[in-house]
Order: sequence, then C-alpha cells, then structure tokens
Amino acid sequence: MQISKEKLAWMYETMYRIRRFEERLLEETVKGNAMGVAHTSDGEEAGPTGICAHLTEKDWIGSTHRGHGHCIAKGVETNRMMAEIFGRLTGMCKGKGGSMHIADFSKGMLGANGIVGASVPLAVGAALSARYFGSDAIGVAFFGDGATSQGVVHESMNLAAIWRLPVIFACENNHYAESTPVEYAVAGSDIADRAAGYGIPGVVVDGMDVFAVYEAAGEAVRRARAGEGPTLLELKTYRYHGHYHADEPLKYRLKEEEDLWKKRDPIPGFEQRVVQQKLMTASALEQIRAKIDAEIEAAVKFALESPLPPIEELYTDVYVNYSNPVQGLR
Amino acid sequence: MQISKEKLAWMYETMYRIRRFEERLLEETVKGNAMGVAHTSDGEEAGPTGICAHLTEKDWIGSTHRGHGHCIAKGVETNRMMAEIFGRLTGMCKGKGGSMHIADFSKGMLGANGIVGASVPLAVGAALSARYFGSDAIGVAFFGDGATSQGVVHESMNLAAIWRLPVIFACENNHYAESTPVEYAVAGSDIADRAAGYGIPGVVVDGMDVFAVYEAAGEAVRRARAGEGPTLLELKTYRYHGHYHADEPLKYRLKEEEDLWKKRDPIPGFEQRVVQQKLMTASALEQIRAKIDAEIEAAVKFALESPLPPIEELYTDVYVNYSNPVQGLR
Amino acid sequence: MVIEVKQANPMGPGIDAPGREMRYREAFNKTLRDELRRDPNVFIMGEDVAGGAGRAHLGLVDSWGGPFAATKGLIQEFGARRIKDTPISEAAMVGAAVGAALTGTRPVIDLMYFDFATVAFDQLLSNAAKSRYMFGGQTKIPITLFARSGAGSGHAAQHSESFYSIIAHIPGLKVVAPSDAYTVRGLLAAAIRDDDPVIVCNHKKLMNLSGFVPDDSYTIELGRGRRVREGSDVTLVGMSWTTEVCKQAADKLAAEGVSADVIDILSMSPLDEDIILESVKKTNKVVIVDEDTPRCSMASEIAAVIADKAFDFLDAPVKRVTGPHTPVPYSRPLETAFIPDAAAVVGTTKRLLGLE
Amino acid sequence: MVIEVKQANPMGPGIDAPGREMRYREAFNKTLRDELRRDPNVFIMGEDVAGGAGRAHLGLVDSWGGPFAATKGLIQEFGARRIKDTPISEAAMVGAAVGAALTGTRPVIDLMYFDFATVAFDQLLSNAAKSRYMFGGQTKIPITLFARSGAGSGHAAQHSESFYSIIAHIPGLKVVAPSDAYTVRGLLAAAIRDDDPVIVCNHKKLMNLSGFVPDDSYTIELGRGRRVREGSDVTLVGMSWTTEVCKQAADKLAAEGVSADVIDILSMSPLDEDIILESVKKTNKVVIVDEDTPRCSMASEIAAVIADKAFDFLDAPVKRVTGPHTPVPYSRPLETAFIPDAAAVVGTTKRLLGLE
Ligand SMILES: Cc1ncc(C[n+]2csc(CCOP(=O)(O)OP(=O)(O)O)c2C)c(N)n1
Ligand SMILES: Cc1ncc(C[n+]2csc(CCOP(=O)(O)OP(=O)(O)O)c2C)c(N)n1
Ligand SMILES: [Mg+2]
Ligand SMILES: [Mg+2]
Repeated sequence: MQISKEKLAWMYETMYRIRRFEERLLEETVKGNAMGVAHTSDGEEAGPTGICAHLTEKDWIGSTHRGHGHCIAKGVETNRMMAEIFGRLTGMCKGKGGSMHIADFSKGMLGANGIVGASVPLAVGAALSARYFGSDAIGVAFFGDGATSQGVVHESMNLAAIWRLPVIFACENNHYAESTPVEYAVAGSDIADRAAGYGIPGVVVDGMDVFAVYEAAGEAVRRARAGEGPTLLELKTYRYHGHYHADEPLKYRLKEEEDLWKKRDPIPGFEQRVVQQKLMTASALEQIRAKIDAEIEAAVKFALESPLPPIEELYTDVYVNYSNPVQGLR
Repeated sequence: MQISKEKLAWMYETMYRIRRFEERLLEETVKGNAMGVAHTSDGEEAGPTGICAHLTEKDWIGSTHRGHGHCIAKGVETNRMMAEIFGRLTGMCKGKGGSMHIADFSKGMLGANGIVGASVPLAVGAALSARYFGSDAIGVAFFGDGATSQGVVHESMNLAAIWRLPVIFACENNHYAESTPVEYAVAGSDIADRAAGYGIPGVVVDGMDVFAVYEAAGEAVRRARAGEGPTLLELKTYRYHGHYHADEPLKYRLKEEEDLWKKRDPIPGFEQRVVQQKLMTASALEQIRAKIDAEIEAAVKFALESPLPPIEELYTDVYVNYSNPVQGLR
Repeated sequence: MVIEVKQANPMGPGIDAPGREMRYREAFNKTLRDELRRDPNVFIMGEDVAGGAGRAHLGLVDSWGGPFAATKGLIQEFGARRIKDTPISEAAMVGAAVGAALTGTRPVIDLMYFDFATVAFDQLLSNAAKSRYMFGGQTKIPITLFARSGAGSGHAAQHSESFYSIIAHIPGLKVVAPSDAYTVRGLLAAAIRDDDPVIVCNHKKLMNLSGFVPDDSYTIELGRGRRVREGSDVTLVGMSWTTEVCKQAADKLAAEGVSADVIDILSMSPLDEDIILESVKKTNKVVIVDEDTPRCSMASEIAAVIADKAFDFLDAPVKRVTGPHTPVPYSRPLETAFIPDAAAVVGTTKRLLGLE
Repeated sequence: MVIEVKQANPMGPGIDAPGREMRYREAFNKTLRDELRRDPNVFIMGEDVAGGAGRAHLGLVDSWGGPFAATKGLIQEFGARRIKDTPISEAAMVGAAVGAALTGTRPVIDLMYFDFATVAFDQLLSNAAKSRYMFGGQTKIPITLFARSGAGSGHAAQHSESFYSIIAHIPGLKVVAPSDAYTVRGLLAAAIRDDDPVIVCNHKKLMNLSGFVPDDSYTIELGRGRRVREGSDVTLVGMSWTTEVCKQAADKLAAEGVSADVIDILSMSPLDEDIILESVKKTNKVVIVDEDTPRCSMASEIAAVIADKAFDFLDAPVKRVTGPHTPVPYSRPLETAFIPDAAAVVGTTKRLLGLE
C-alpha cells in the first residue's frame, strides 16, 4: 500500500484534530459552554480518517449522534462545528442543530443524525443520486454496532445490494451501545457476517489502525466507484469516554478492558510507525499537533465570541415555501 | 422419519382442506360474496401443514395477508373463516377483520395481518411469553419472501437470536411479492443464508413436499422446545393464483414456470407417495376429499346464511375500558 | 400555465381551457407523465410501480403498473432508471428518497396504502420534515409521496386509514388531498414541483370518478382551498372524499331550501384559513366533514381556527361530522356506517339550523 | 387503595394519607417497583433499562438504570427475566410486546425519548391499537409504554417531541401525561393495570420537580382531569409541563386581580371533556396551553370540543397558546422561545379579557 506524504500528513492531522476537538469539547461541556448533550468519539479516529482519506468533496457521508469525527474527517471547519455545539449563529446550522445535527452540504457531509441508524438510508439515497446523475461519487454510511439492530439499516443494505449502489456501510463497532455490550445485543459472531446474507463483501477491520482502515476502505471505494456495489466494513474500535459527557463507563466495563484498547491508541500507533519507517519526522508530527492545538483553541474562542441566534431564527428554515405559516399561537 | 397414520391422514386432510377452501373462496369472491380482497394460498399447502403438524393448541402462530392456509393448519374452523371473509357476525372476528385479520386465540392463532412482516415480532412476543411462563410452547412466524425486506423482520430475528427464544421463522418463499420476483428484490442467494448473520440455523426446504417440511420443522421445533433458540426455515413454494383474486400472474411470470411448479403439486405428490408406500389407500384419500368437499360447501352455506353484524358492532371492541367514548360526531 | 379557477364552477366548462372528461386515476397518471417529461431529475420509486422487475428480457414489462394503475405505462417511456421498483422497504425507500433529495434529485414515492406511512414514519418525521430546519436551512428536501387513503373498499383496519392530521401536525411536511380529477392534476404537479416534502392523499372512492381536466399542464397552489358551492345559510367544509359528500349534502339541503357554501380545503398543510373564515363570516354556521377519526383531526384543527378567528361571527356551535373513534371495520354495512355520508351531514346541518 | 383527590389542593397535604415529598422521577421508579411486586405478569423491556447487560459475572449490574434512572435498582430485586435490556430495536420490541400481551403477559416498555415512538409507529398503530378490534374483541393488549417528551434539555429536533396528539388521534390507544410526582404515581399504576395499550408521557422538565406522594400505592382513573387552581374569570387548560406553566400564569394573574380556573387534563385519551366544559361554562373564557406544535394538536381538539359543546357559554374566542409550527431548535434562547411560558399565557389571557 502506497500512501503519499500529503495523505499521511493529512491522516495524522485529521486524527489529531478529532482527538483535540473532542477533548476540548468535553472540557467546555463540563464548564457549561456546550448547550446540550455531547457524544465524543476520541479513540475512534482511525475509522473516519482512513475512510475519508479516499473521498473528495463530491462524495457523501451520513453520520450519527457521535458525528464529530466524521465531520472533521470530511473537512467540516472546526470553528463552525464548535460554534454549532455552543448554539451560536455562526455554527454550521446557525445553532439550530447542535452536536447531533452538524451538516455541511458544501463538503458532502449529509448531517449527523440523532436517530440511531438514520445515516444508512440517507447515504444510500446519496449513492442513488450519484448513480442517477452518472457521477462516480459514492456514499458512506457511518453507524454504530447498536445501529445494526435498527430495521432500516437492514432494509437499506438489501436495497443497496440489489441495486449495486456505490455505498460503503461503515459500522463502527465500538463494542457498546450506551451501556449495552455488543456481544449481548448483536447476534452472530462478527457484524461483518451480516453481509453474506445480502451477497456483498463484509470485512472485519482493525478500527484502531488507520492503515488497516485505509486499505480496506480503498478496496470498498474502488468497488463502489467501479459499479460493483456496496461493501460492509466492520471497524472494531473503542470510545474512550462514556456514551455522553456525563456517563461513567466503568459502571458497565472494566478498567482492564479500557487499558487494553488504549494501548492500541491510533495516534501513538501512527506516530511510531511513520517515524520508524521514516515516512514522517517527529518534529513534523509535533508541528502538526501545535497547529491543531492552536486551531482548536481558536475554535473555542470563535464559538464563545459568536452571537447567539436571534429569536426570529426559531421560525425560519421550516420550509422553502409555506403560504400560511403558524408562528405559535401566542 | 416415522409419521403416525393419524398424522398422515391429518396432513392430507389439512392440505386438501386448504386447497378446497381457497378454490371455493375464489369462486365466491368472483360472485361477489366475499366482501373485500382475498389472497389465496393454494399451491403452498405443504408449508403450514408440515409445520403445524408438530404444534398443539398451546403453540402460537403469526400469519400474513395470505393467511387462510395458516389458519386452517392451526385448526381454525372453516365455517367461521368463510363467514369472516363474507363479513358475517358468525365470523371468527364478527366480520370486523375479514380475510386479512382472521384470528383464533383459542387455537393459538395470533391473527392474520395486513402489514407485511407483522407476524414476525408478534410470534417472537408469543415465544417470549412462553419462555416467561416457563411453558414449552413455541411461536411460529409465517411470512413471505417479500416480507424479508421489512426492517422489523430483521430486528425480530436478532432479538430472538440473542434471547434464544423458542420461535421458528417460516419464510414462505413463493418467489413473488405481488408482481416482484424474489431474485430482483431480495439480495443474496437463498433467504436461509440470512440466518448465519444471526448465528442461527437457516435451512432451505422444499416447500412443495410436506414430508420435507415436516422433517425440517421437526428439528426446528425440537430446538425451540429444548431452549436452543430460533431457526429460519425457507420454504421454496409457489402460489398458483395471482397475488389477489383479480390479479393476472401471467403478466409477470411465464406459463412454463407455472407448469413446472404445478407438476410438483403437494397434494398429488402426497397421494402417490402414500399409496405407493402403502401408508394410505386411495379410497381413504377419496373419503377424506369427500368429507372436506362437504365441509367446505357447508362453510359457504353457513357463511351465506349468517347474519351481517348490526351497526352497533362498529363501536365495540376498540378498548376493554374507555371512559369517554366518541361515537363519531354526527 | 396557471389556470384561473372560476369559483362558481371550478370543475366544469367554467375553466377556460380546452380539455376533456377523465377519471381521477387517469388524471393522476397523466400528471406523473407530464412531470417526468418536464424535469429530468424527477423519478418514481415504489413497490410494483412497474412490476415484474427485471423481466424485460422475458418480454414482461409494466406487469403491474402500480397500485390502482397509478404508474401504468410509464416504464416504457422512462425506463427502469426513472421508474424504480423497490422491495417492500418503505422506511429505506423514504430514507433513501430523503438522501437522494438532499443530493439533487426529486424523488416521487408511491407508498401504496396510506397506512404504510407508519412503517416509514420515522423517516418522514425525523428526516424529511426536520432536515432543513436542523441543518439551518442549508438544504431542501423536494420529495413527493403519494398513497391511497380512506375506507370503502373492504380492505379493513390496516388498509383504510385517513390519518392526514398526523402528517399535517408535523412541521416541515405538507399534505394535500385532491377531491376530483381536476384538482389531483393541479395539486400533484404542484407537489412535485415544490421544494418541500409533500404527501398527496388519494381517496380510493375518488379513483374512478370522472371530471373535466384541461389538456395543458397546470398547478394548483399548495395552501389554497376552493369554493365548490356558493351558499349563504351554512358553511360545509370538506376534504378529499368528504368534499364529494358535502356537495351531495348541499344538493339535498338546497332541495329543502337551505343554501350551503361548500369549501373544499384541498391543502391540509398549509391550510387555507382565509377561505374558511371568510365563508363562516358570511354564513355564521359551520359543519366540518372529515372521514378521519375525530380526536386531534383536521376537523378539530379547522374547528379550533374558526372558534378563535371567526368567533364573533358564529351563531351556533362549530360542528364536526367525522368517522367514529374506532378502526375501520371490514364488513360492508359497518364500513359504510364508518364513513360520514350526505345524510349525516344533512342531519347535523338541519339540527344546527333548528330545522329538525 | 383509591385516594380521593381533593379538588382544592390535590397535590399537597390535602390528600388524606401519609406520604412524603419526592421527585417525579423517584415517584415513577417507586411505582414501577410497586407494580412489578403486585403483578408477576408485569415485566419491563427497553434499551439499557438495567444496563451493561450480561455482565453480572463481572460484578457489573444495574449499570445504567434506564434513561433518567427510571428503572434504577429494579434488576437487583426482579432479575433479568423481568427487567429486560434490549437491542436498539423499538419496532421489534413493541411488536414483541404486543405478541407477549396477546399471550398473557403485561409488558411495560421504556421507549426512552418520545421521538423514538416513530420507529415503532406501525407496531403501535397497526398492531397495538387495532388487534382487539380487528379480531372482534377476542383479545386484549395490556401494554404500557413510557417515554420522555418535551423540549428544554438542549437535545434538539429529534429528541424533544411532544406529539401526544398523534397518539391520542389513534383509536385503540390511550395516552396520559402526568404533571407532577403525585399524578405520575397514580397514572402510571393505572396504566400498567389497565387492559388496553397506554402511553405515558413524562416531560423532561418535570423529572426533578418534587411533590407530595402518598406512601401507599394508588391509581388515578384514566380519562379524568383535575382542577389545580380554582377561579372564575378564565379557564386555563394545561397538560404535562404546561400545567406547571398554567399554575405559574394563574399566580401572576391572581396578582393582577384575575382569577383563573386551571384544569390539568392528565389524560389525553380518553379525554375528560366534562371537567373542561364545566369550567368553561363557569368562566366563559378559555386559554388552552400545549407545548406541542399547533396543527391538529391536543389544543385543537380541546378547542373543538369547547366550540361545539360549550358554545353557548363562551364570551370570547377560544385561545390556544402552543409551540410554533417548527421543529425544536437546539440553541438555548431559541429552545426557550419554543416552549409556551407563563408570560405568554398571561399575555394571551389579558388580551382575551381586554386588559391589555
Ligand atoms: C431509534 C433510536 N433509538 C434509541 C436512541 C438512543 N440512543 C442514542 S445513541 C444510542 C446507542 C447507539 O449505539 P451505537 O449505534 O453502537 O453507537 P455509539 O453510541 O456506540 O457510537 C442509543 C440507544 C436513538 N437515538 N434512536
Ligand atoms: C408494510 C407493507 N407494505 C406493503 C404492503 C402491500 N403488500 C401486501 S402483500 C405484498 C406482497 C407480499 O409479498 P410476500 O411477503 O412475498 O408474501 P406473498 O404475498 O407472496 O405471500 C405487498 C407489497 C403491505 N401490506 N404492508
Ligand atoms: Mg457502539
Ligand atoms: Mg411472496
């Protein structure tokens, strides 16, 4: 597997950007600066990074309640993301969506989604559009292990399979849905095994290793663009924090398990490998980190200093046209 | 495989009862005596018969819009079925349900259902009850090839698999969902392959051969009663008539195909085999047919002579208790 | 072309345009064809919309043509790219339609029976209705869904729903209910051209009724009702099939010397409050007729609007004539009794007017 | 025990029974425990209702305890047979609950957020609501579902719904909305003991409010509202959180010399029309306060009932104060503006009374 220098740097930068974003967000959430609930994805950076490394802005991704990593990997600006989570007018959605609904249509990001499983039909629909227009764009649906239990995910896989749509089903198996262990809730051994029932490839991937993800995703993207149909990737991964900011994961999982996963952290793993293989220098990595640290600090500052949306925003964006609006009967 | 004389006779009687019921019903429907739509299941008799041969009244089945065969195999009386379809007060549901909603809770028949896929969670729920009460009763969900595309079917299979519930998923693959061929709508090769994704057995069964069904179902029932969990049976079968009484199937399938399937008709197939193997005599078979012919004629007569429900029935059976009913604002 | 609807006789030769009588279902099918021709981004998805999918090589095409022949004959002209048979996966279909709409196409979905909106309900409520708002107006969701509503065909409880109110309740969705061949053509075209998600409800009892339809394509503005009878003693408000019922009732009432103004709301969301309020301000009495079950229904909404905004003009209680708070029964006499009919409307109106 | 609710002060020491102050969520949890003890056929299903499922052997039990700790501490007493963690499969869960209820158990389902009723919507509408009717009364469906409704917690559009009206619209279902610790105990117990499907809506903003709760178990009859303030100038109708809003508004109005009668409907289906009509017949003016979006809402239904059945007693238009016809926004100032508050109710009431 050949990866260009630029791509390597991009991967590192992206993973580290996600990590810093999530860490800083958690701090700000605890301080009360994020308005609502925040689901962070630190630990899972390799998945979106390794996949989105193959995508351009014309490709589409669908995302979940745990969507910051997907957004960042797809190129959404961190200051407008942070502002969104802080409920500001400068946010990606003018503060109307929040953490669970960050979208950026200019970047091919179809939106985080608060309904478990929703990303999947949406990404299939984007793939359908791509096919309809004869473009070689593809759709990627990110979804969790827990989401495999939503019927619409199954329906969407079948639909994409019979139509051979250019879509990748990227299941981020972080081993928990809220507090529920995957081995309790999901029947069968690997989630990737579900693919066989639809006659499509299902691949188990080390979701802590961005190179492994990059490789598996490369083949899935190739298939999709070539019109060979969908692929199910199961990225085995782990979320370092609780389900949401206030959750205490040690109520349902063991410290030993956390430690084991953290030993396989995708970021130091990447650092060691690229330095050892002399693909990047320690100081180049250091420079990237410094740049990102500054970027994220700036994002927090940007968000904090941005105005809140005016009350009139409550009433806009419901429809493109609606002849007789009802603005609440006060 | 040992099958008692009584069971053999029951099988023949049941298959023939279904066949006659459907044939006569179609005639009456054309005459305008059945009030609504009728989906007949002639051709598919071996499936419900071979499965229900293992069940008692304490076991539960869930059924579909094409439910007459399931009802009959589970012991529902044909005169009350016919009366239901004719919209009469003497019908199984007082004429309020019709063909798509025949239920008989005294016989373990959870109801035909007009929503594709609905039988599946209902049968899983019945299996859950059985487990809850510590009984060895089981649930059987009959559903079509088309129903595999409903998300709830998938959700139910996963749920039953993780809980090892005593349930059988009996997919009647009659190769069409309305006019849509299974090979178009259902990804993968055999529907039975879906089972592997849930870590449960999936078995392809010749749904035109009641002995094959009986044998496969026997093992599935054994597993269920023994607490070993669910099984997916795919019964390959064929409906002789259109999707409903007025449908013309030759618009979407070939005469040659119909002829091939009809050559494998489960009823003559059974006759030849039992006579050849000297398990039953031709005259015994003849006697059964005569009995059933008379029964079905009597059912038609019963239905035609039964009263229609009085208008007050419109308002009853909505709730067990409801303090402030609204009887239409006239 | 926008055809002016002459209030006095909006369905007949009062429309100044060449045209002909045709059945509701024919007007529907014709409109789909028009819109497919008009806009290459419009495509249709649904179960058996063509039928016998994948069997063209056996000489089998257009084998079903959609429920009630809605899409009959379209695959021959537009091919399988634009007339897409789907598996029985309403949720995935609607979800995918939203995804496709978000990315530049204009999907039209045949949901078959209105009841099946339930299996796709989350996609409607959480994605179709909310995406534009949640995403701060970044995008639009130009999808159209159509389905058959109503009792009267012996399909029983799970195939006879009229729960428009559930959809009209949801901000972000629009709902229209044509009441004849003329309005289905105009409303369906408007729905497909609209940039928001629109649900078009076709009552089964309207399917085979005929009416005058102009030859040229036209739209009826979403959110506009119409007057189908001019009168002064009482306002009857109808929607979908009950517009037909109101017209019958108005004719019977006329024979008894009662002059009824009949308003056909056509659009349930947006709702044309003005035309209703104007009529009530004139007649001072109103009977709202809705086949749907009564609680939190369109009838309730219209009654509430009137009780607020035309209160000072009301001379009598606001009356609703609706289906009962029950599922739809199968047996014909019960099913018939479920549906509000002209006799019920006449009876309620006469009691309201103190004539009985 | 059935405790008589003293109209004048139904939530405080006016109840003649030993008891204590506790939070809404505590009363809820306590009631689940009571009912699980009372009836061995009652069991609970839902996502993370215990949490960390299957990890008892690692010393990890009750790891989540359900959303808002609704089911906290129950698995220790009742075990995994009766406190069942499920996958994220609301449709299968509700469908299986119907199947289980049809065969003798009494399932109680935690749907988590009210919004998620949408993914199980077909199971609610087509199976839970209709089975008894379609099957001619052969069976009953004693299931209870509960979920958290309402805005105010920064969860945005897909976790803040109040669409009770959609459920109340459906014949065969019942819906209740407790408004404090006292009523949640009585209504939840009544719901679980009821033989029909009942949905219990718990507003997020009520969860941590405290109120007096009798020690002994009791039920509040489904379909009965209550008066929470006695007054004569205007009727305020509240439900769920807006009952709290109406009480605040009544206090403010009292300070300005306006005496408000506050009716808390408690049950949305069945609806206690009598208590509302009685009040309106006394005050001749009404403001209905509903957080839900306005079209075809509970507020619409109540307005329609009043406009029909208390018309002759009305001195002024029937007013609704509701959320706007929009999804729920995320950013706090917008979210706050979405929810009807006491100021809005006071403003509308004063305008209605000609005081502003
Ligand atoms: C339909 C639906 N049901 C339940 C929820 C509540 N919920 C939010 S996240 C979550 C767990 C999701 O688990 P998984 O898919 O594994 O994603 P992860 O949180 O692990 O990234 C649940 C149950 C929801 N948002 N939508
Ligand atoms: C949710 C839902 N979608 C669509 C329909 C309409 N419909 C009724 S039967 C049917 C085909 C079912 O096919 P299959 O499951 O193979 O059963 P079969 O008719 O072949 O017995 C369809 C699409 C329905 N009843 N329910
Ligand atoms: Mg997970
Ligand atoms: Mg089939």
